[in-house]
Parts: sequence; structure tokens; C-alpha cells
Amino acid sequence: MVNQKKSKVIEKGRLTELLDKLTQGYHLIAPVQAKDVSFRRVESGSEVTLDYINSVLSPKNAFFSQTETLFRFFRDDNRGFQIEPCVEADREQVIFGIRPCDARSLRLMDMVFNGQYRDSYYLDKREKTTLIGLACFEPDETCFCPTFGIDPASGEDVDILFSDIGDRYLVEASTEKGAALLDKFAGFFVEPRGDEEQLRKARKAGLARMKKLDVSAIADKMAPLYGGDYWDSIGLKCLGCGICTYLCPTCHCFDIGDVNLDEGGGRFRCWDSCMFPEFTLMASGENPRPNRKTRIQQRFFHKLKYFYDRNGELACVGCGRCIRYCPVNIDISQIIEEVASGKAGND
Amino acid sequence: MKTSSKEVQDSVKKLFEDGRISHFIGYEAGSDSLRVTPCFLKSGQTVSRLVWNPLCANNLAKYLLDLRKVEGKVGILVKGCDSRSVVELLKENQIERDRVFIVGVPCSGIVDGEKLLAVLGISPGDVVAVEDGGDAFLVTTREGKRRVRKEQVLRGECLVCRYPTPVIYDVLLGEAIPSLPWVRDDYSLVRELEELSAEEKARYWNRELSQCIRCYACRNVCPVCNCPECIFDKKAPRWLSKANDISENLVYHLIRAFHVAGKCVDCGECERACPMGIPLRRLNKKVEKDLLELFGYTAGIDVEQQPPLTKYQVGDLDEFL
Amino acid sequence: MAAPRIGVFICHCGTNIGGIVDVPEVVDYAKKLPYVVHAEANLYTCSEEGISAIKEAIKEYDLNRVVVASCTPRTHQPLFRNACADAGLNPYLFEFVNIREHCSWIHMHDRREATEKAKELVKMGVAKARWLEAQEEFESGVYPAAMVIGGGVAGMSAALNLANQGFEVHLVEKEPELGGRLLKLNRIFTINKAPDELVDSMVKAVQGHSKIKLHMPAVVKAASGYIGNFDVSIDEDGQETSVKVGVIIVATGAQVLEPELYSYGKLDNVLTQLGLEQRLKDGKLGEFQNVVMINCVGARIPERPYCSRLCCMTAIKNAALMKEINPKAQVYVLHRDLMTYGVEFEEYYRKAREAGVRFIRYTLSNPPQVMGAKRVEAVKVYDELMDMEVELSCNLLVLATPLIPNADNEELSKMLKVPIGDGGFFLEAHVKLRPVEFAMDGIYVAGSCRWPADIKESIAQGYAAASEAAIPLRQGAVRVEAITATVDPKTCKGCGTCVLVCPFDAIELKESKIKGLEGKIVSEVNAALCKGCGLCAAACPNRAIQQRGFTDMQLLSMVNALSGKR
Amino acid sequence: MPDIKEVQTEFKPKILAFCCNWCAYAGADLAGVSRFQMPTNVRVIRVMCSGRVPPELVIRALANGLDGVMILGCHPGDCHYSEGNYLTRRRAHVLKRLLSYIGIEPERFQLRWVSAAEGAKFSAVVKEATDKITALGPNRWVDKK
Repeated sequence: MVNQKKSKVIEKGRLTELLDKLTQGYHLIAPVQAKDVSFRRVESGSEVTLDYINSVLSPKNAFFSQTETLFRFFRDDNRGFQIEPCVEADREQVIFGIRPCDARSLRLMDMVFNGQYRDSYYLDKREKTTLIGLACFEPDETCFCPTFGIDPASGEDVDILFSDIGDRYLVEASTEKGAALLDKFAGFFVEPRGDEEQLRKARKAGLARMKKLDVSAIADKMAPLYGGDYWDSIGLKCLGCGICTYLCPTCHCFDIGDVNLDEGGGRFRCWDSCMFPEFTLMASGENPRPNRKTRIQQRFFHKLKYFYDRNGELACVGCGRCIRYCPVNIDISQIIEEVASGKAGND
Repeated sequence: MKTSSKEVQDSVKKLFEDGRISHFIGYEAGSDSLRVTPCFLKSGQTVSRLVWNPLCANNLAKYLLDLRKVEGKVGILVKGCDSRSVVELLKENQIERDRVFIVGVPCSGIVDGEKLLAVLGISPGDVVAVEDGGDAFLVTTREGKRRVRKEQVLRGECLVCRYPTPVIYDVLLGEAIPSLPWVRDDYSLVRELEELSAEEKARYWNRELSQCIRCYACRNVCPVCNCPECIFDKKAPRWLSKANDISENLVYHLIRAFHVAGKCVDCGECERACPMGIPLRRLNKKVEKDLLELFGYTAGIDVEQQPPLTKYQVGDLDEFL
Repeated sequence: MAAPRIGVFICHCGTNIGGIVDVPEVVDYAKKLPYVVHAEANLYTCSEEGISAIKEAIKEYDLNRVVVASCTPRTHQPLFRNACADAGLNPYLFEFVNIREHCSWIHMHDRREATEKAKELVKMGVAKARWLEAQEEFESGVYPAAMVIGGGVAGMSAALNLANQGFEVHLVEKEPELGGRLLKLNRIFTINKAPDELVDSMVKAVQGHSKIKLHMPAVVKAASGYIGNFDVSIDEDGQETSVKVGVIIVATGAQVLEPELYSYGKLDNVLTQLGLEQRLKDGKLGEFQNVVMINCVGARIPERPYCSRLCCMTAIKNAALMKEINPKAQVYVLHRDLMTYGVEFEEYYRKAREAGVRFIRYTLSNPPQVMGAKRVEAVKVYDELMDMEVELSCNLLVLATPLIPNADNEELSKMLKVPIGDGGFFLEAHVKLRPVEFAMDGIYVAGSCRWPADIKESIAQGYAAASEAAIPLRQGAVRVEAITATVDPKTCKGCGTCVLVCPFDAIELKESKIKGLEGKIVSEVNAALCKGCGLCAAACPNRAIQQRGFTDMQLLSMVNALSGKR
Repeated sequence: MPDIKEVQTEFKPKILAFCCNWCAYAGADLAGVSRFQMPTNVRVIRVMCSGRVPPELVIRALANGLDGVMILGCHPGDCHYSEGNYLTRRRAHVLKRLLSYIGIEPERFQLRWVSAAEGAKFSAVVKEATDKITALGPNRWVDKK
């Protein structure tokens, strides 16, 4: 919950200056306008845009990059190897502008990378990152984060939340890390004038219209659908591309490969997708998920059942990216509705 | 787009009733009013789901490959571009002509949703319906009806479409459209780039292709990318590293451009599917242009036409010596 | 598959390689390459000593791949392959690296760079060797019979030649008598004899030969198969019969152009040279006074650019004959150039001149003009030498027209899958090196169906084709180097791209009979027809068809090795 | 006096040549037999026909960082397989233009005809390619890594 004492305000006119300052001590990752908005490392505040609902790619890349070298090796003359671990993140980083849905996804990713196995590559970056969230008051048609108990205007999963309330941002730290950062740059922030809460409330009015689906017993309702013909037409329609998994802020599957050169090489890991046929292809040639139906079924079972069974949470934050970008309009919110309402029965 | 959803529904219903088809691939309303989604019917009972409107972008020909083994004939709704993909599938023996029933619809352009929203300055939720109104689209919004000139909001491929009427069909719904008034230079997009220096070209494509996330949507949506095991998915030999970097992305897109050479009909699906907005048509159009200029070849118009890179003429251009 | 164990043999080739390339350094380098378990230098790897070194090393180090870095595979590959085979290693597990022609001999002034290049070439060879696979050569029997299509001099010569060697020959002639175009001639040039004198003995020999089965009049209707094993269906007098043969010789001849020039066919005193001979032969020529002959009628023009080679001699022959029949006649030959090559032809030409035949040169841009309404009365021609137009009185105009391909060449070419060249004549495998073979194994060509040929040439070609055709017949079997294409029916999508690019029609789309894939349409390679060019492998979109010995894996490994990738 | 620190190591391009067995490879052999001296930059891979070389392999070689790729085949009309080089020629036209379109200099990919009798031409082709590509500098593709 927001500690009122920590609430501050920054005038809009000073934001760029603040971001400039941040780039001096941190790697600053912020939304940049290209063809679409995406999170990128920026060198100055002026590169940053705030005119976006959400980015195409989620900011998961900052912790779990699409391709990441794990270690390098060098051959020595006696056909042996010398291994050199990859350097850890050399600086603290700040992600500015992350939306509450994406921030929540990191909590879900933590369950994977900081569970039984602690993934140092992910955690190193996670620990060295301060998240500055941007409250979401004008969500997209495809957004449905309230379904998962996410308040798009809350700072629950970030260190600091910025809320655009007209001529200024209301700035609230929700963690010690956040508070420390605010202290460090205290010169940019002023005390609230008093009308901030009221202004924020007014801006939140539109959020009541957001789609909120009933997922109370979704995992249980999924179970009987396994292998059923409900997935036939979805599998037929699905193209088997990786858009949904690659854009998804909670998808975290990866593959590992080597670069093998004469003088040495490296081992990398890269995103993989359960939508790809070779994802489950075994060396013997056997493929337990041999067609698009079984693969797309896997994706929804993972999101709506397996992840829940293991971690007590559904692996979706309602960001709507997969819905917006699916070339054939496969819509997870429709599927949730059909499963929840029993419409998704097997014929 | 004189043909209405109703005409499509009636015609498909009759086809089912007459026992001429056992399956039908068409469009139905999508999850919001700017989207349609592929629709698969197995009987005439549900034809009311079918729609036909200026949002029907998907090239459904791809799905013929999935329904190769079903009992009976598969009916499919095709626009001009889609029909040319069907021609290519026939050429490659991927489907049998007498196992498909082609319902053609003349198409006078598909709307580009993003352009439409930008021109009207509205958000997706504001749109209720989009209809064809001759040289303009009629857009019903929450605030009322708006008229938008087609050239402002058409998809890129529709701006240069030379085959608005299907080139192959069993039945054509509506009157053939001989040509589209806005179509002029097909290759201006390509020429602009050709005129740049090597350095500028490299910079342009580096910028564009560095965005690629290798989701393979461009490949998977493409009807002529129909290999049972794509060479990019092969483990041995490995043509492409799974590591995502600009060098490998370039390898992927160049080889893909070559693999669809002489088969690509510029349906625009690759570019539409790309979540990163990479101008993939600019790559495929280049090959299309060269095949036309070098060998006088246009893909997807004649089943009997032999693919240009599988044949030769002794008198072909020889710049190699 | 056992893990690769590669042995590398680097040849000094005396000083040819060793004098430039630092061979010991290359050996040391090779030892460190992946999968290399043994590397050594040889003074001459191709010597007896070198060969036994390879054989011993195969045994001692349990090698399952051998790489020799020496000279060119074009000469020495069989030797090293045999060495491997002798040591019990499949010969296709051998890889050749050329560090002499492609390295030491061309970089004699840069020993350092030559050594570095040799190392890299060896690295590439080793990278390919790692992916070599044992191969079996395809062998198929040769049915000991031949078919000769065409009963002209070329065909009869070929048939007799083969039959005299003891092979059964099926001779197919579409006309009701043997002899071909020759039968229509009046006289044969240079010897000035009637053709019967020549042909009769040949025809009798053919007809009386116990090994020759004559099919006449008959035409080929269909053909299938490959070298050693062709099935040809012939329509003989309305009856279709099927014949099995091991080789086929095409000797179908050519025909004479009937021109649409110089009022031919419109005025009745205009003949072709062949028409003239026909009349002479039948004794129906009648009286004549002034004869004009025009050469190159319909030849060496943009739409038919070739020289038919025989018409000049034919015109000279007939001009001299006209002078002989009627010494008072004025005989003119209007020509563009005279093709009277060789002593014998030149002499023949000189004699005609001596006999009083007049030769006038005209040019293509200024051709002769025919005067006369019902009959030709005169011919006007611009004489280049005199630089003036002359008018020649004429009551017989004779046109020398070229030989043109038979109309049914195309049909036959499709049936036999042999190519036709630009002019419509059959196209041999190589213009210089393989003049009587087709690119398609087991099919040969002779006589004017390939290119206008005179009698002597036709007979020589008939013999040549027969002698080539006798090789497989004699050997009784054909072996094909195991570099032919193979299809992976699982990934083949039956698109037919390989079928379209194959120059030998060696690939067909067929229903698979493999378990689990029954009924799937896939490409199937006929190893007997495949020549191992690899065009299919390069064209296949998903690489379901591969060329053995030059697989994607092997070629890509070489490219990767060269780029420092492993 | 030139600044010694400015002197960089000399750029030595690495060029790959696919040679068909019947013409270009034999031409290269003849160049060797004739002792025609030439730059050391070109490495030959033997294929049976120039038509065996797919565009994928050329693209892969350039992406791997090789500075140039050549396909050397029989002159038109001389193909041992009668038409392989004609198909190569069509593909090469398209590939060359495509590579140039994305900013790869056309000199980095060449198709040349070299007969078995043209040892001198082989060495001229090697020299020309080496000179041109040296002048261009390293393959741009490498910068992308």
C-alpha cells in the first residue's frame, strides 16, 4: 500500500531532466517511439515517449533477453577449453514507464526463475533494477487486467508509481528501493498540493468499464477439456507462429545453443515458443505435440491450469498483446469466457 | 465490394444443400469490430456466421492445406489475391483442383485498421462497422457515420493490386472488377530503395530487420510457405542460428524472399502478420519486380505457367561473361 | 553410426607441393582438427608406398574416413578410392583436397600464404569428410539388343555395324523401303554415280542379316526406361508392338526445304535441286537451254541462319550434269559463298567451271529477281564482281534449298527425352567432345537428324554411334557413380520442382510405398537416369532431395569451416 | 613521416569459389598445371555442376563473414548436364539483385563462366575478384554481429 508520507509530485516540465539525470547513474530503459512503442535503453530523456497505451514487446527483455550469452569458452592448444563466465549486469538499471500489468508479470516470472532453481542471469538483473511504473488510465479495448486482480492504476508491483494527473505526476514509492531512489533525486520532487488524490480518482473513472472476466474456477474448468475437440477449430485457425508467446510478458520458455568457432565460442540461451513444432521434438524424431491443436492447447493449459496448479497464479496478466497482434484473431479473453461459462464444452 | 455477406451466406448454404461441398472456409466477425477471423463450416446450418466486408484481409488459401484429407470437397472464399495463391498451390501440387470449390469475390480493397484509426482520429472501440462504398469506405462509429476515401486507408498491397477479381473460381459472387482506379506504379516502394547507395540500403534494412523477433508469423501466414519441415527448423544442417541477431535475421529474410520467389502474389499477409511492423513486402516486391523485368514472369495467374527459376531460355540476359 | 575417425594424408608430391607448402606444418595442423585421429605426410601419396600407408593407417587407427591432400580429384580420385576399398573402407568415405593445382603451383612466390591456404583447404576437406557416408553404386543390366530409328545410310550403317558385332538390332523405318533421302537422288556428288549402286548392297545386307529385325513401315509411338533397359513401342502397319532394347540410335535424317521464294510452286519451270534430280531420274526433264541455279534459298537468313553444307555441292553436281546433258546450255549458279571445302570438293568445283558452268556471287541484301509471268523467262542479278546488274535468260530455274529438321523431331525428342537444339535438329551431348551421344545415357545420334551430313559423314557417324552403343552392350551392365540424388519421402511435399529442373527426366512424382507414408505423392529418383548434377538438390525448397557426396550438410560444413565455424 | 600507429593490418579478403567439376574446376587445374601465379585469397569447393549451388549457401557464406562468393561454371551451351548453368544464371540474376538491394555490394557475389581450357581466365577471374573485393574492404555483414 502506498505510504502517504512518501507521496511526491513532479511537474511535467521537469520529467525529461529527471530522466537525463537517471541515465547518468543507471542504465535507463524506457518507452521509445519507433514504428510502435518499445522499451529500449536510452541515452537521454528526450528519446522517451509517454504517448502509448503499452509497448508491442513487453519489458521482459530487460531481464530475460531474447538472446543472452551465458558463458564464453576458448580452446587452448591441447584441445581443452577455458571457460569464462559472462559478466554480470555492470550497473543498476531503471525501467521507466512500465505498466502495472507488465510489472505483475515479473512477479510471475520470479516464480519461475527464483523458485526451486535460482536463475542467476535473471535474478542479477532483477535485483539491480528499479521499476518506475506508469499508471494506466486509458487502457486498450483488448486490455483485461482486472480479471487477474490487477489495478491498472496501482503501484503494487513496482518500486515507484507515476500517475499522470494533468499538469504533474503524482509519484509514490511502494518499496524501500523506490524510496531510496526518490531520496537520491529529491531535488526534482515537491510536496503534493492536496488535490492529487481527487484528480487521480477522476482519471480512474474510465477504468470501471474494463473487461473483468470470471476466472475463479478456471483451472478446474480447463481440466475436462484436455484433448477435447474444443481445441480443434482453434488449432485449425492457429498459424503456429510465435507472436503470442514472444509478446507475452509471462511466457518464459527458452532454448540453449552453442556458437562453436575455431578459436572458441559461447553458449547462449534464447526465447523459444511452445507454438513451434520443434519445441517438443525429441532426438529420436518423436514429437509428443505433433500438431497445432496439441500445441495451442498446451499454451492455454499452461496459462490457465498448469501454472496455477504449480504456483497458485494464472500465467496471464490481461495485457492484451496476444489479442492485438494475433493475425487470425485468436482471443484469450474469448477462450476464458467460453471456458468459464461452460460454452467450451466438448461436442 | 458490391457482394454482401448475405449473398455469400446464401451461396454457401446452397452449396452445402446441393452436396457440392462438405467444408467451407470463410470469414466471421472477430472479437472486435475492426477484426474478422477465419471461419470453418461443416454444414449449411451455420452459414449465418459468415461475413464479407472490407476487413476480410486473411488469405484463407493457407487453410486448404490443412483440409486436404477431409471427405468431400472444401469450399473456400477467395479475393483476387487469395485466388492467385490458390493457383500457386495448384502449381505446386499441394491441392487438387477437383477437391476444392472456389467461391470468388471481386474485391475493391481491404481497409488497413491502423490507417483508418489514424485518419479518423478515433480508437478501436469507437468503430462499429466498416462497409464498402465504392471509392470510399463507410465507417459507422459510435458518433455516427463517416466516409473515408479508400486511397487514404487501404492496405499497401491493395493500393497496387492488379487482380481485384479472382483469376480462378467455380462461382463468382458479384460483378468482376477489371481494375482499380488508384493503381498506378506497382513498384515505387522498391524503386525508392534501389536508388539509395549501398550504405544507405544496408542501414535501412539493418534498422528494419533488427526489430525482427523471429516469431515466424510471416512464414506461417504465407500460403506458399508450405514445406512440411522448413529448412529454418531443420537441425542438420542448421541453416540459421536460433540466436536472434541482425545477421541471422537477414539470413532468414533473404532466404525466405528467395524461397517465395516466383510464388509470392503480394497478398500482403506477411506484412500484416508482422507484430514489429517490418516492411516485408518491400523485400518480396523486389524479387517480384526482378522476375517480371528479367523473365516476364508474374506469379499466380496461370496454373500451366512454369515457375521462372525452374526453367531458362538460351537467350536469357547474361551479365556474367 | 560410429563416431568419425578421420585420417589425413598430406602429399609432398616431391617438391611440387613440399617445395612450396610447409607440409609438416599442415600435418600438425590437421592433427588438431575435429575428428582427426591420424595425420601424416607422404613423399608421393599416389605411389605404391603412399597407397600402402593409407591402407595400413586405416587398419592401425581404425579410420572410417580418409582425406588425401594432394593433386586433383579429376585424375587421382579413383586411385585413392580403390585404396580405401582394398582396405575394407567404403570408397565413398574418401575425400580429396587439392593443394597442388589449386595451391602450391599457383602460389609459388608466397610460401607462407600458400601454407595457410593449404591448411584451410585441408580443414574444409576434413569438415566435409566428417559427413561422408558409405554409398553403394547403382548397377543395372543391359539388355543385349539395340534399336536404330531410321533406315537411311546412317541408320543402316549403325545397324549393320552392331549386327556384325553379334548384337540383335531392331531397325525402324517409317517409309516402305530402306535408303532414306538417298533414294530420291539422281547422282551422288564427287563420284557421280547413281545412288542405287551404293544403297543396294547395303539394303541387301540389312535385309539378309539374321541379327537385324526390320520394322517397316513403322514408327516409334512411345518409349520409356533408361540405359540398358528401354521399352519402345512401335506402330508397324497399324499394329503396335513393344520392343525391349538396351540402347537406341537416332538416325532419322532430315528433309529438304520447299521454299516460298522465287515463284517456286507458282511457275512450272522452277524446281528445287531435289525436284530436278527427281525429273532427271524419271527421265522427265525434257528440253532445256538456259539454266539458272540459285543457292542459299531459305538458308543463312535471319529466320534460318545456318548453312546446310550440302547444297553448294549439290548445285555444282547438277550444274555440271546439265552441261553434260546439253553442252550448249548456258548454266549459271548464283551463290552467296561456295562451301567447297577440302581438296576433293574444290577439285569437283574446278571441273564444273572448266565444263563451262558460270558462277555469279550475289548478296543477301540484293537477291536475284525472277522475270516472267507464266514461266520464268529471265533472272536479273546484281553481279558483285562486275559491279553491275546482269540479266540471264532462263528457261529452267533450280533452287538449292537447305536441309531442315523433320517435323516429327519434337515428338521423338519428347518420347526419348533427348534435346533438340536451336534450329530444330537433335542436340548432341557436347559439340566437340561427345558428337554422337545424347546427354541421356544409352541414346546416340547419327546422320542428318543431328546436322546436315553427306553420305560419307552419315556412314562415319553411324559407325561412331554404333561403336559407342556397343560399349554398354558389350559390358552387359552399367554402373553409376554414387553421386545420384536421393529423396527423403518424409519431408518431400511432392511439389515437383525437382522434376521440372531435372535435365534427364530422372525424377518422377509417385505414390510412396514406404510404410507409414503409403499413398503420399513424393519424388522418386531413377538412379539409372540420374547423372548426379545436383540441380534438384539446389532447387528443392525444403531440401528433401539431396545429392549424395554433395549434400547440404557436406557443402555447408565446408563453408562453415572456411568461415571459422565448427 | 606517416604516423606508424595509423598503419592498420592489411585487409586480406577471403573468397569462396564454387567450381563445377567439368569446366571451372578443370580450368583451375589447368591454371595450376600452367603455373599461372595468382592471389591466395580464393578457396575452391568442387561441385558437379554450378547448378548445385543454392542461394542459401551463398547467403550463408556471406553471413558467415566471407568477403566474397563466386560460382564458376561452364559457358552457356557447354554445360556437361546441358542446362544446369542456365538455371544457375537465372538464380544468380535474382540473387545478385536481391543482395544489392539490402546493401551487399554486387562484386561480393559473382557468377563467371570458365571453361576447362581457360586456365588463364581462371587466374584472371581470381585476380579480378581479389582486387575488387580488397578495394571494397571487409564484408559489411560482419559489422552486424
